[in-house]
Amino acid sequence: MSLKDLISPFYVWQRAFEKPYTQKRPIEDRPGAPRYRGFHMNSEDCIGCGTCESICQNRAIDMVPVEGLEQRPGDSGLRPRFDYGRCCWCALCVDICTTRSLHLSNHYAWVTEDPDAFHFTAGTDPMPWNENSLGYRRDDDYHLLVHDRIEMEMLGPDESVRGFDEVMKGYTEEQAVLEADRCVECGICVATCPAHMSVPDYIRSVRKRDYETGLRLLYETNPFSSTCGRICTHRCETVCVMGYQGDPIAIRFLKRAIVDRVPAERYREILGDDVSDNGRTVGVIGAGPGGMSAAYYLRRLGYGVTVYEAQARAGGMLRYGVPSYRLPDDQLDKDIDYIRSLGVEVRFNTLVGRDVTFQSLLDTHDAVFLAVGLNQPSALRINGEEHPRVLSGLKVLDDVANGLDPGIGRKVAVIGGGNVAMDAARVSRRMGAEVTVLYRRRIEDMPADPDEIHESQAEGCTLVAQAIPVEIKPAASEAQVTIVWGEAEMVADDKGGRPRPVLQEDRMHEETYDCVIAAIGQGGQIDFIPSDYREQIEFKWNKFVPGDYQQTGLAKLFVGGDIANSRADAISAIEDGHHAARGIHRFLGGSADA
Amino acid sequence: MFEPTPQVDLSSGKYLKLWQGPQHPGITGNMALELTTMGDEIVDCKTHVGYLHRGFEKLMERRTFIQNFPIVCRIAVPEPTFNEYLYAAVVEELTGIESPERAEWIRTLNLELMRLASYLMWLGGIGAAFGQGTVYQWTVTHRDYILDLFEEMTGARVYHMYIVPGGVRGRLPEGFEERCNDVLNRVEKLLFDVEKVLFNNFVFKKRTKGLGVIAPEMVDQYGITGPNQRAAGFVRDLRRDAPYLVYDQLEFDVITATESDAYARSWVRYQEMHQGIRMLRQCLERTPREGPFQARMPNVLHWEVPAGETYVKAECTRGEYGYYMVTDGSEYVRRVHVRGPSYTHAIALMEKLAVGTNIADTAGLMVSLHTYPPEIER
Amino acid sequence: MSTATDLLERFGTNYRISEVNEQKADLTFFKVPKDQAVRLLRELRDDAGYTHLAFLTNIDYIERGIFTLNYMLHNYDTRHTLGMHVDLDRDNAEMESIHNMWAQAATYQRELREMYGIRFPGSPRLDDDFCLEGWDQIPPMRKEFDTAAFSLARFYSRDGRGTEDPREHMKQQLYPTHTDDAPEGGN
Amino acid sequence: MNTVDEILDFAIEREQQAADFYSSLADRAQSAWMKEMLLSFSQEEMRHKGKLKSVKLGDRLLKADQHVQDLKVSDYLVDIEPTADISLQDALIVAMKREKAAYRLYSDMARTIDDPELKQMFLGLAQEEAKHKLYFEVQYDDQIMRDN
Repeated sequence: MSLKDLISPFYVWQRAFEKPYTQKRPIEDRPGAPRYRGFHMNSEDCIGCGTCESICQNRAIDMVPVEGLEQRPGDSGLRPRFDYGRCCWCALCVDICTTRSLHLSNHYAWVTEDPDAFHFTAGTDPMPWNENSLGYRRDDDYHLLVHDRIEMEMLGPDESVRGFDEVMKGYTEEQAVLEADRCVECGICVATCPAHMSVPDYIRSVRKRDYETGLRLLYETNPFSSTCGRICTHRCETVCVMGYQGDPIAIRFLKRAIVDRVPAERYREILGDDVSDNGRTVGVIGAGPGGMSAAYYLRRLGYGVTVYEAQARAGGMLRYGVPSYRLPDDQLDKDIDYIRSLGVEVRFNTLVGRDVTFQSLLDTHDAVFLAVGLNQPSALRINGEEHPRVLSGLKVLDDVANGLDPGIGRKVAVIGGGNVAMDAARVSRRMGAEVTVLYRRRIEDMPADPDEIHESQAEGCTLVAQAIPVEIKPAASEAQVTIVWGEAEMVADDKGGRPRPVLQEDRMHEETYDCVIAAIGQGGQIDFIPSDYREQIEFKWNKFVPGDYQQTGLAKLFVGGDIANSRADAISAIEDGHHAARGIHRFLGGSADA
Repeated sequence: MFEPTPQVDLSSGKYLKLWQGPQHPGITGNMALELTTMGDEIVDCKTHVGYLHRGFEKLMERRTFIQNFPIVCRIAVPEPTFNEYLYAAVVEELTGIESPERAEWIRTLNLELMRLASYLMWLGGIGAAFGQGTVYQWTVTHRDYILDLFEEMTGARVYHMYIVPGGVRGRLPEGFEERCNDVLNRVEKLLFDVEKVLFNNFVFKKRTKGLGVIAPEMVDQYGITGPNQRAAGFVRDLRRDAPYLVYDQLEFDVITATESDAYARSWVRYQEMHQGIRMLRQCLERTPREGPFQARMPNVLHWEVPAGETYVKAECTRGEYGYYMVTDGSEYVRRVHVRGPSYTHAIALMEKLAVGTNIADTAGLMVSLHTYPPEIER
Repeated sequence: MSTATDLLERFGTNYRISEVNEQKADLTFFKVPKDQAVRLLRELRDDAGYTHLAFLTNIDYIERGIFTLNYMLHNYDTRHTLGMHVDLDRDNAEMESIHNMWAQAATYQRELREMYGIRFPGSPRLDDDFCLEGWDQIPPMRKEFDTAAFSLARFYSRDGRGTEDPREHMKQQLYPTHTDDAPEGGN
Repeated sequence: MNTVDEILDFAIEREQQAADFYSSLADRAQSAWMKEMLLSFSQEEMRHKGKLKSVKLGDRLLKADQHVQDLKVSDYLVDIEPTADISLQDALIVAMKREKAAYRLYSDMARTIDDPELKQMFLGLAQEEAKHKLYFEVQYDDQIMRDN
């Protein structure tokens, strides 16, 4: 010990003259740091996917309905409610939020006498911090989810245009697992899928590489899984929560990833479909996706099913309207053959009304399911359309599907913007033609799948948007035809419909082609139904309006598919078939639990 | 090695059973010492824990890998960051994820800032334990300045939840460097003050010199690590011996002493604070301002970590802090064991060192070992 | 790293060493039978420089009916760590005590006794409560102990809690007749 | 037609004729859904008639200052001869063209007349017909030109 040690501590007195450290809370306000993790806020972007609830390690979050907030496709109508008796302010819910609607404010002090006030729905309950602009937000460069879709190998446009080989190669197992891994399993998509497939569940089975479970899940609602895994309109992906900050999950292709890995021979064993006869029969009109789907589920319930098909092969529009580079024949056959293998009888080349009467079907069967689809191409109804070089898109695709030469020539104009138009264009490219697509509206208005639009462009089709055909004229050569079209301006529809094109008469064009392929839409044909019966059935415009379970006013008749819904896609037809099968089963005295 | 409890006859009137704790000044968390005294001399000491047992290791077996990240920080209240780092590191090793360089620098900055904050709190504790309450007020205030920095960097003052498997949760805020340097300067100034009023204080010297001497041969027998070990003359520091993060790129000295008493241990820690400030200044200068701070992660909601096991350790203020993890390929961990240095320092070592000291010095002895009860119980 | 391999080979003549896993350059795991474990520990400590017992813990493999003890040893000279595994019968878990080799081992053994029910005969204060004063359930770290069920049975939940699954909620609201439990009488 | 009432009576009569046209077509239609469709067209015309009647009674005014969008859908479509097996597409074309003809008629009359009050009335009627045409054009756009 030294003298220094004795004196040194008195140094402390120097501090007595310094400003004190203490802050006068609450007299002086001290806001939290700009990143402070304070109380929860939720913006209107929330869609109630519940991913915050899934990640919360404290189970502090409940998803609850909010008064005045309606559920709709893509929004569950639920909102997260926070229990501050459990919350630890880790903000994982903010990090994982798929829409980035959830934030924490920098508000950290709140006094109230009511302990239940600390149990509130963020964003919708009036909390004092709702207008705070500071607080914890996920950094742009920090992610707990994978936002980019795993790319699928596909034929390059140079290669794809040379033949009818399937363009999309399908995921490898590793790719599929990685893509499936991106899914947050919220299930928002299930409501939007027309067939309400168990999307999160089968995606999980891909992730777990459990394809048998996957196949069983697919077949619960969709016996056209190989087909839909390729050409489904994938409405589910439009609401996929992963789409808010990145790419939606490739739900369609993950379905394909399952069926691609299960050989057809094993279907029966895996699905364990029991087909003991219950002694009753159902007639199905049309072997398209709707009819065959109904046939499958009816057969599983023990009904004897006879399908009446006008064409020589089953599949309907999938067979004759979808080219093989999108849906190879053998893949469609895989689905259809399995359904037939359960004992579903398909009578080919049997047109109801010509080869067999509608009445006889009603007499023979306990119920009838009608899904004849839309197979009558709409006419252009412009002058000169009867020119022999004006072809129908459906006819061209039909010919190609049947191995016939549609005789399109080297320079082709396609009119329309739907999938039929895109397919007609791409088929024409494959036959070596130079293709121009004329469409009345904008490219973003095209009803065709975006993939189809992009691929057709990549393959060298020229898309001319806002082009309205007004007249067809003979050309100098008989093998050619001239089309007159005018440019269109888009005008808004004040009643809320899609924008409408209006012809600009001062901007007209004329061009000569080897042929014009019209693909502007289709209608249905049900003249085979006797008029007495028709009186009992409700129609709207050119479609059936079925009641619950797809039943019509003619009690024995159930309808579905393109002719009975406005969506006009395969998956909706498949669901109609499934739903009708349940309805028929109920109608015939069974339970709806099928 | 193991010394049996002396058999004392309490009814003889010579002995007194005295409970110190579970509330201790100078100790973070609750723990009790059951002292048997004769006069004011301690003849036996038993450490009692269990006041803070929250079953973290069990909780972690029932949560997914990302869900564990917010709870690990709670294992050591004054030093949550080491848990965050080690948890992240152990998961990264088992998954093969590599955190980017920028994140490694930010993590180092975090850990050293945490070390400084933790030492400041300890410094207050050791001062208070020997009657120097003013030191406690100074240092805890300065710790708060560091907590302000944590608040703006991580969004929270104590449970930062900032170091996440794969990297860190965000970039450094604008102007952080300047404010951090300012705080470092203030702390440095404070340290010189503390040296004058505490380490040069004859009362403090008199009471701590010769108190709780750890003989060198005890070090491995008792599993002693950190400053307690270095004060006994061992030049062992994981930051130098098994460098993690960016410690191999930082200049610092491993501080040692030879007396191995309470004063030597305190002096080692005091000097390590200066080394910490030195490292922090290097970090502030060299932390990359650009580039990713998080590795590409899988979807954490159903994150399956491949089967395996490993042990990752780091030099925390108290010594070897480590995470041992066994995984089985599922979305849940099979087993996590958290190795905290207080486990042996506060029980086996304290029970040994307390014997022969007097009642007034037990709190100071305890603080000189620098123990955190929550990391014992986990 | 060759030091670990060499070392284990050296001991391999006298000990039944298996499942060697070189996790990283400075960390190797291996397994040794229960009856040889403490003898090997002593040899590692006294002859091979593994003087530091970092910790001792246990892993529950309930599906295989075993506990696996892990003794984590460190050699300060080579800076190498060894994890020694010893399998115990889960239903009759007992292990030789090492409280005489490392002072802190008694605490670990006491904790393992409390948390897993493993007996270490001779270990001081083995049956004293460690963390769990007044515990009346099975040792809680055993996998069969269900913490969620325990807290549900012991504590009450806050009123007004309750959650909806988004998918199920949308199903009930948007397409009830498409569910398998659709109400009867839809027609 | 020299008075407002006379003009309105003429217009009301025309709407009745249109309604009769669709209902007689509906009677002959083979397809049940076309029958229903044509009846709905007929009802649409009856609604127009009702509206004009209330104008005549002074219950509402006919405005002529509104801009009605002309989608020009029907301009280049071929003329259709209504038959018993008329399709939806053709029925809509017929309807559009009829409304367009009516619009032309009133517009022409408004041009040739000098009396400002009567002129205003014809312009108002022309606008009404333009609205009817727009209705059918939108239906054609939505139902027939789905893919175009």
